[in-house]
Amino acid sequence: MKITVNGDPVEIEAGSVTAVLAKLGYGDTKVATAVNGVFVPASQRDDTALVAGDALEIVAPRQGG
Amino acid sequence: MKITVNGDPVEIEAGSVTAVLAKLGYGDTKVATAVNGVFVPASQRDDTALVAGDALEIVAPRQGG
Amino acid sequence: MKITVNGDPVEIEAGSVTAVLAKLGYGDTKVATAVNGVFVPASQRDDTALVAGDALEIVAPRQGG
Amino acid sequence: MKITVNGDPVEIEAGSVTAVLAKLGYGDTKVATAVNGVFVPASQRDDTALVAGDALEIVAPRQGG
Amino acid sequence: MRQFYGTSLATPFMLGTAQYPSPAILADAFRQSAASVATVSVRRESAGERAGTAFWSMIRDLDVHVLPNTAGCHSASEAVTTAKMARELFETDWIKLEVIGHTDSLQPDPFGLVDAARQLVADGFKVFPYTTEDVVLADRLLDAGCEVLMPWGAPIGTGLGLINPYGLRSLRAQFPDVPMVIDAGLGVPSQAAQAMEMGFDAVLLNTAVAKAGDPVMMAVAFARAIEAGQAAVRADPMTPRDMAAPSTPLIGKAFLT
Amino acid sequence: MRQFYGTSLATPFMLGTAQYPSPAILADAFRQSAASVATVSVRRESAGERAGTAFWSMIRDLDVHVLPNTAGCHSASEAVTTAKMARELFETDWIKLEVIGHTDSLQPDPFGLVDAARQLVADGFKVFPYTTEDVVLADRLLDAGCEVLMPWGAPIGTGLGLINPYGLRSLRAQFPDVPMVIDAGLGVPSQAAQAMEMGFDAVLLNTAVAKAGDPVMMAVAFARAIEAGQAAVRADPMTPRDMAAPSTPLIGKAFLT
Amino acid sequence: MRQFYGTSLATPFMLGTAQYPSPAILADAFRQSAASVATVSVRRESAGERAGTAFWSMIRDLDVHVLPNTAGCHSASEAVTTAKMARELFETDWIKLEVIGHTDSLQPDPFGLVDAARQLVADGFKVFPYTTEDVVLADRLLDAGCEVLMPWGAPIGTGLGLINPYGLRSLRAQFPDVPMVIDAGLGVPSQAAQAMEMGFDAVLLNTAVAKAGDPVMMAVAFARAIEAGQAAVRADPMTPRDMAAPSTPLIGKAFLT
Amino acid sequence: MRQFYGTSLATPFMLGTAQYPSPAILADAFRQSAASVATVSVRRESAGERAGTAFWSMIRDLDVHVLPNTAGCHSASEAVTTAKMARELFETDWIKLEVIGHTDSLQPDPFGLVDAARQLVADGFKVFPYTTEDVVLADRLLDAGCEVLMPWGAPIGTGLGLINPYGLRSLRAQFPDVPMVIDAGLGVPSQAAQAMEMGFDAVLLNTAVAKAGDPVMMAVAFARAIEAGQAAVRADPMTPRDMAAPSTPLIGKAFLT
Repeated sequence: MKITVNGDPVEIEAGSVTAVLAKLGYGDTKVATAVNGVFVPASQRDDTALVAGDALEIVAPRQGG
Repeated sequence: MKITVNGDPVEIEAGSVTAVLAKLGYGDTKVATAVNGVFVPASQRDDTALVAGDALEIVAPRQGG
Repeated sequence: MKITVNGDPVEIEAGSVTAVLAKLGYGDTKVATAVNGVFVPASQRDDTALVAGDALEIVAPRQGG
Repeated sequence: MKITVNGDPVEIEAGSVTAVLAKLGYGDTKVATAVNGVFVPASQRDDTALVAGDALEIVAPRQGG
Repeated sequence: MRQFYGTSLATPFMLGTAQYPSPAILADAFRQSAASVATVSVRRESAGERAGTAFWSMIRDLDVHVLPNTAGCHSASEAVTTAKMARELFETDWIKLEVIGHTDSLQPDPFGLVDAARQLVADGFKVFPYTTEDVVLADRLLDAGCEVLMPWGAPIGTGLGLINPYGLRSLRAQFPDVPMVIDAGLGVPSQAAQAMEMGFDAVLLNTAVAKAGDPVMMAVAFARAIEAGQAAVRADPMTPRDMAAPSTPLIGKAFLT
Repeated sequence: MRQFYGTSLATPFMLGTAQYPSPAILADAFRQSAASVATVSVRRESAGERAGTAFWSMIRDLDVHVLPNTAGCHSASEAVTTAKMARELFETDWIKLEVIGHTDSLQPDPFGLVDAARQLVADGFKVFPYTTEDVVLADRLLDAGCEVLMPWGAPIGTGLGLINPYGLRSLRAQFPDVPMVIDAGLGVPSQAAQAMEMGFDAVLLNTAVAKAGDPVMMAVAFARAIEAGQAAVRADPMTPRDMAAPSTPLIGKAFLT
Repeated sequence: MRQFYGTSLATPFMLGTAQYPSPAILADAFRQSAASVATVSVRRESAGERAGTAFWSMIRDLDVHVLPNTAGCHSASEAVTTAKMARELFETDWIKLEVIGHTDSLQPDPFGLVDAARQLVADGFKVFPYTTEDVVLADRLLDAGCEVLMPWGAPIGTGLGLINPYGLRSLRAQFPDVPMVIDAGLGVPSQAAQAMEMGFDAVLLNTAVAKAGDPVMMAVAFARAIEAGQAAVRADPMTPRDMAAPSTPLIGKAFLT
Repeated sequence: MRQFYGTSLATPFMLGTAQYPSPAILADAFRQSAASVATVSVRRESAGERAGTAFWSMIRDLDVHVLPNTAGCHSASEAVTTAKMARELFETDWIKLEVIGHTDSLQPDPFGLVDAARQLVADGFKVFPYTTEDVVLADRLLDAGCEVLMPWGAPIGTGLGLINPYGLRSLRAQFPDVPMVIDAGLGVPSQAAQAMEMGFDAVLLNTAVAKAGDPVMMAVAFARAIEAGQAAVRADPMTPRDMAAPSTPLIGKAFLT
């Protein structure tokens, strides 16, 4: 299916957020996620299925003011 | 019935806003009115009946900044 | 003799300030004069002789702030 | 003779600044002196005679801003 | 000069009508200053008092635009009802919208202000909102349908002048096409001239005139200052510079030493 | 309005004559602004040039008081000789005394200024010293026989306005009876109004008018601002306050909630 | 020193972590200035990038309180989602809430700010709202459950200092018991000292340190200035006066003329 | 840090010794603030009083540089005699030269100041003249042989801070190599930091510390502020800008709406 990951179009096999993160190669990187603008806690990534057209955001700690 | 007129308790015979204004002696004084915080246009004073406990406000032009 | 007039070297015949002004062609132009930094009133121009090396300043009204 | 010491009139026997300081009881107090507005260095107190009408100022260290 | 809801004002001077020593002095202040807008309010009238009628006829004789206010209102609904009563009494759809959010500073309440503005615009009012220099609030008021903004110079009645010139400049720059009136807080005419020089379109004040020793003369003083600031903008002022530059040319200076 | 050496000015506006786009614009600026004093200078004249005559007749036609300056002089003796030449040419004993002590800021030289002032007063001049806000220097100039002071607002030609209001206020307060003119440094009319509001008796400027996009309109703008500030002082302004105070009375406000 | 949500800070200095020449300089700036709070953000991470992990371990080594922000969010919902992601990543319920309403000035959006604050407080966050000096907005934020306020000194990154001291003083006076942090707009240490002298409880900045020629030295400079201002308040400053008063006693002065 | 007549000071903080609640508090203020220079005066001593000896031994124990003043002198000759008495008593050729020209403002007398400075330099003194921001006067003092200048921030004892920043900046810029001390008029530490940020080399004050509720804490506060300002100059501050600029990078921001 087609989704967007951090703004880029990606063709990937359907699955949970956890599965998609794994396929994308995030491994155990410390990230936080949101789908279609809604926060998905790590605890709910297994139970959150991504469907075609979903927008997945994957963020990590950065510098800030 | 008892109503308040410009904050003061008044004992007066029931009636329309027009009737009450007349009884209070406003005659043809140029005033604007509100009942219980809601504006009552001059055109609707005849049709607006006052009931016990109503708060009638009667205002006129004044200095302002 | 050599004198300087408004900063420029001038070769001119010796004489009074009045005579020099005339020779320089100021005619009746409204000017004020100073010789070697000292004011020479119009009334004293006839009696003020210029000698070689003198610095003659000739000024007139101008814009000012 | 009459002199003024720090602004006050004093009747005292004539003598040098050194002598007068001693008579006034300054002993070995660390002070600086001026007579009639003129500084008198410690080194010159012996040789500086006070005469009637002199104004002697005797100062010492104080707080300052 | 920018128009206010399609109206061109004869002068960019809006003047309040409160706190004058006498009605005669008030009228004289308007006549001699040529102020083009008078702010007014509505207040309780007792039977037979007829104070309103007297005041109203006096104002009408001034032959100026009347701008009723909602002074003292602390909620949107109060302000809306007051505006409606004012519209009926003064027969104008202009309203100076005040929704006070803070008693000590009489600061506008950004939230109640936008709420009331939206309701009044929907009801056909031409809203002149008394606001702060906040650009986001200004944006909301414009979204709500306001076509004029009236940012404060300083809190009402303080006479402190323009306390936040940087903020006012940013506001002016952000909405170059919106008519803006500096409303409240001015104490002396130079501050009104400064407001006009900053590009504001008009000035509204009351206390500084009414509470002056000579209100008529002070009204004229403000009128002159406002003209001065307005003309200055049109005349395109010099650019300030840090280093001095002689005004009298040095060239041709006599050498005298 | 205080007199300047016994002369009452029609308006407290003194205007320079340098740097205008054209003589016609200069003349128009004076006529429309009703400036009452024109500052002028003396500069070298070539034989047959007759520029001075043309300028002088133009100034005379303005029918204003003429105040010659000693602009560009860096020593007392230079200034004194220049003043004497100016007196002969302009047939006035008024002199705007400038003794420049610092080239970048064109700041007056306190020492040369007092020296020149003393010499000129002794020679019968009516001296208008261009000075700073320094109260001790002011005292010396008054001792020297000056009956007018002309403190700067800011360095000549900067257009920065009144850079040291505290110092200028102290100077004004220290010599309440001395006529004082704010001379130089102003850029926009509000600054001239402020100077008058502070109690100064007149304003002298040049660059802000001559270098404006429209010098005539700017001259008028300054004239209005000066009137405004002068009237404000007479009208006795309100006292500024830190806390807000409603202009529209709260009493009688309808209770609507 | 007031507490922030029950936490006492070792120093009232909050420092940003962006724009430093290098991580080493950033770490050194924190260590040498003893800043007690570090602001951070969340940004997109690519697979295998692991930049977040590196940054996060570096911050953890600083052993300071971490205050994540919602920088760049222009709506309440965006800010709320960002806050939740930040809480999970940084394992703290502290959030510096930014809801930007105006791109040029980066001014907070009063409406979105209150909306987001309400949602976040309900969700258990300890909200540090980046706000203006608006007292009514402050009141709304406190109603929404904020226990700290972070008014701006000037727009983010300008280094202009406290552009509206009057407004900030009014805000401070209006809520004497609320911990307040001056956040953004400072350029030099004297401005941080001034903020503390005005009674604010802490200062938060980033650009002025990170963009200084020597960020570490500048961080220390700000730390000293903040200490200075804080101590000044405790030491009870003299009251300023308009007239001079000798510090050295006149009594006992020798009469020498 | 620039040297003062060849002497490098441990800290750029000069502190007065007058008006303290007690000698113990005075001593503590010096010790805890590490002020490096103490100003003192000479006053009349009565026979047997020995107050001078006690004070002097206390000052000596502080182990700081001593800078005697000529406070209260209104003429050059008075100041010169006072300086000579001070040199003998304090065994130093340093002298803070005060020649007061105006009683209300305690403003220096430019004329007497230069006269006295010339005499004292000729007599071997190292003169620290208390002066104004006047650049021409500064030039004269340097001509007279002064190698240090001490411009006022505001009139002595007012605590108003730097009343003429433009003038002080011009002075600093005009003589980049001359050690300059801001002397008098400061009220709070932020003003001292500002003075150092402007490039001045040291700060001298007395009243703001001695008259604070807690003089020792206030002395420390000023010491910190002076360090802050000094470090800020070395650290090369950011350039202020009118428009905002985000500190947190926008790049990588999650898209959440």
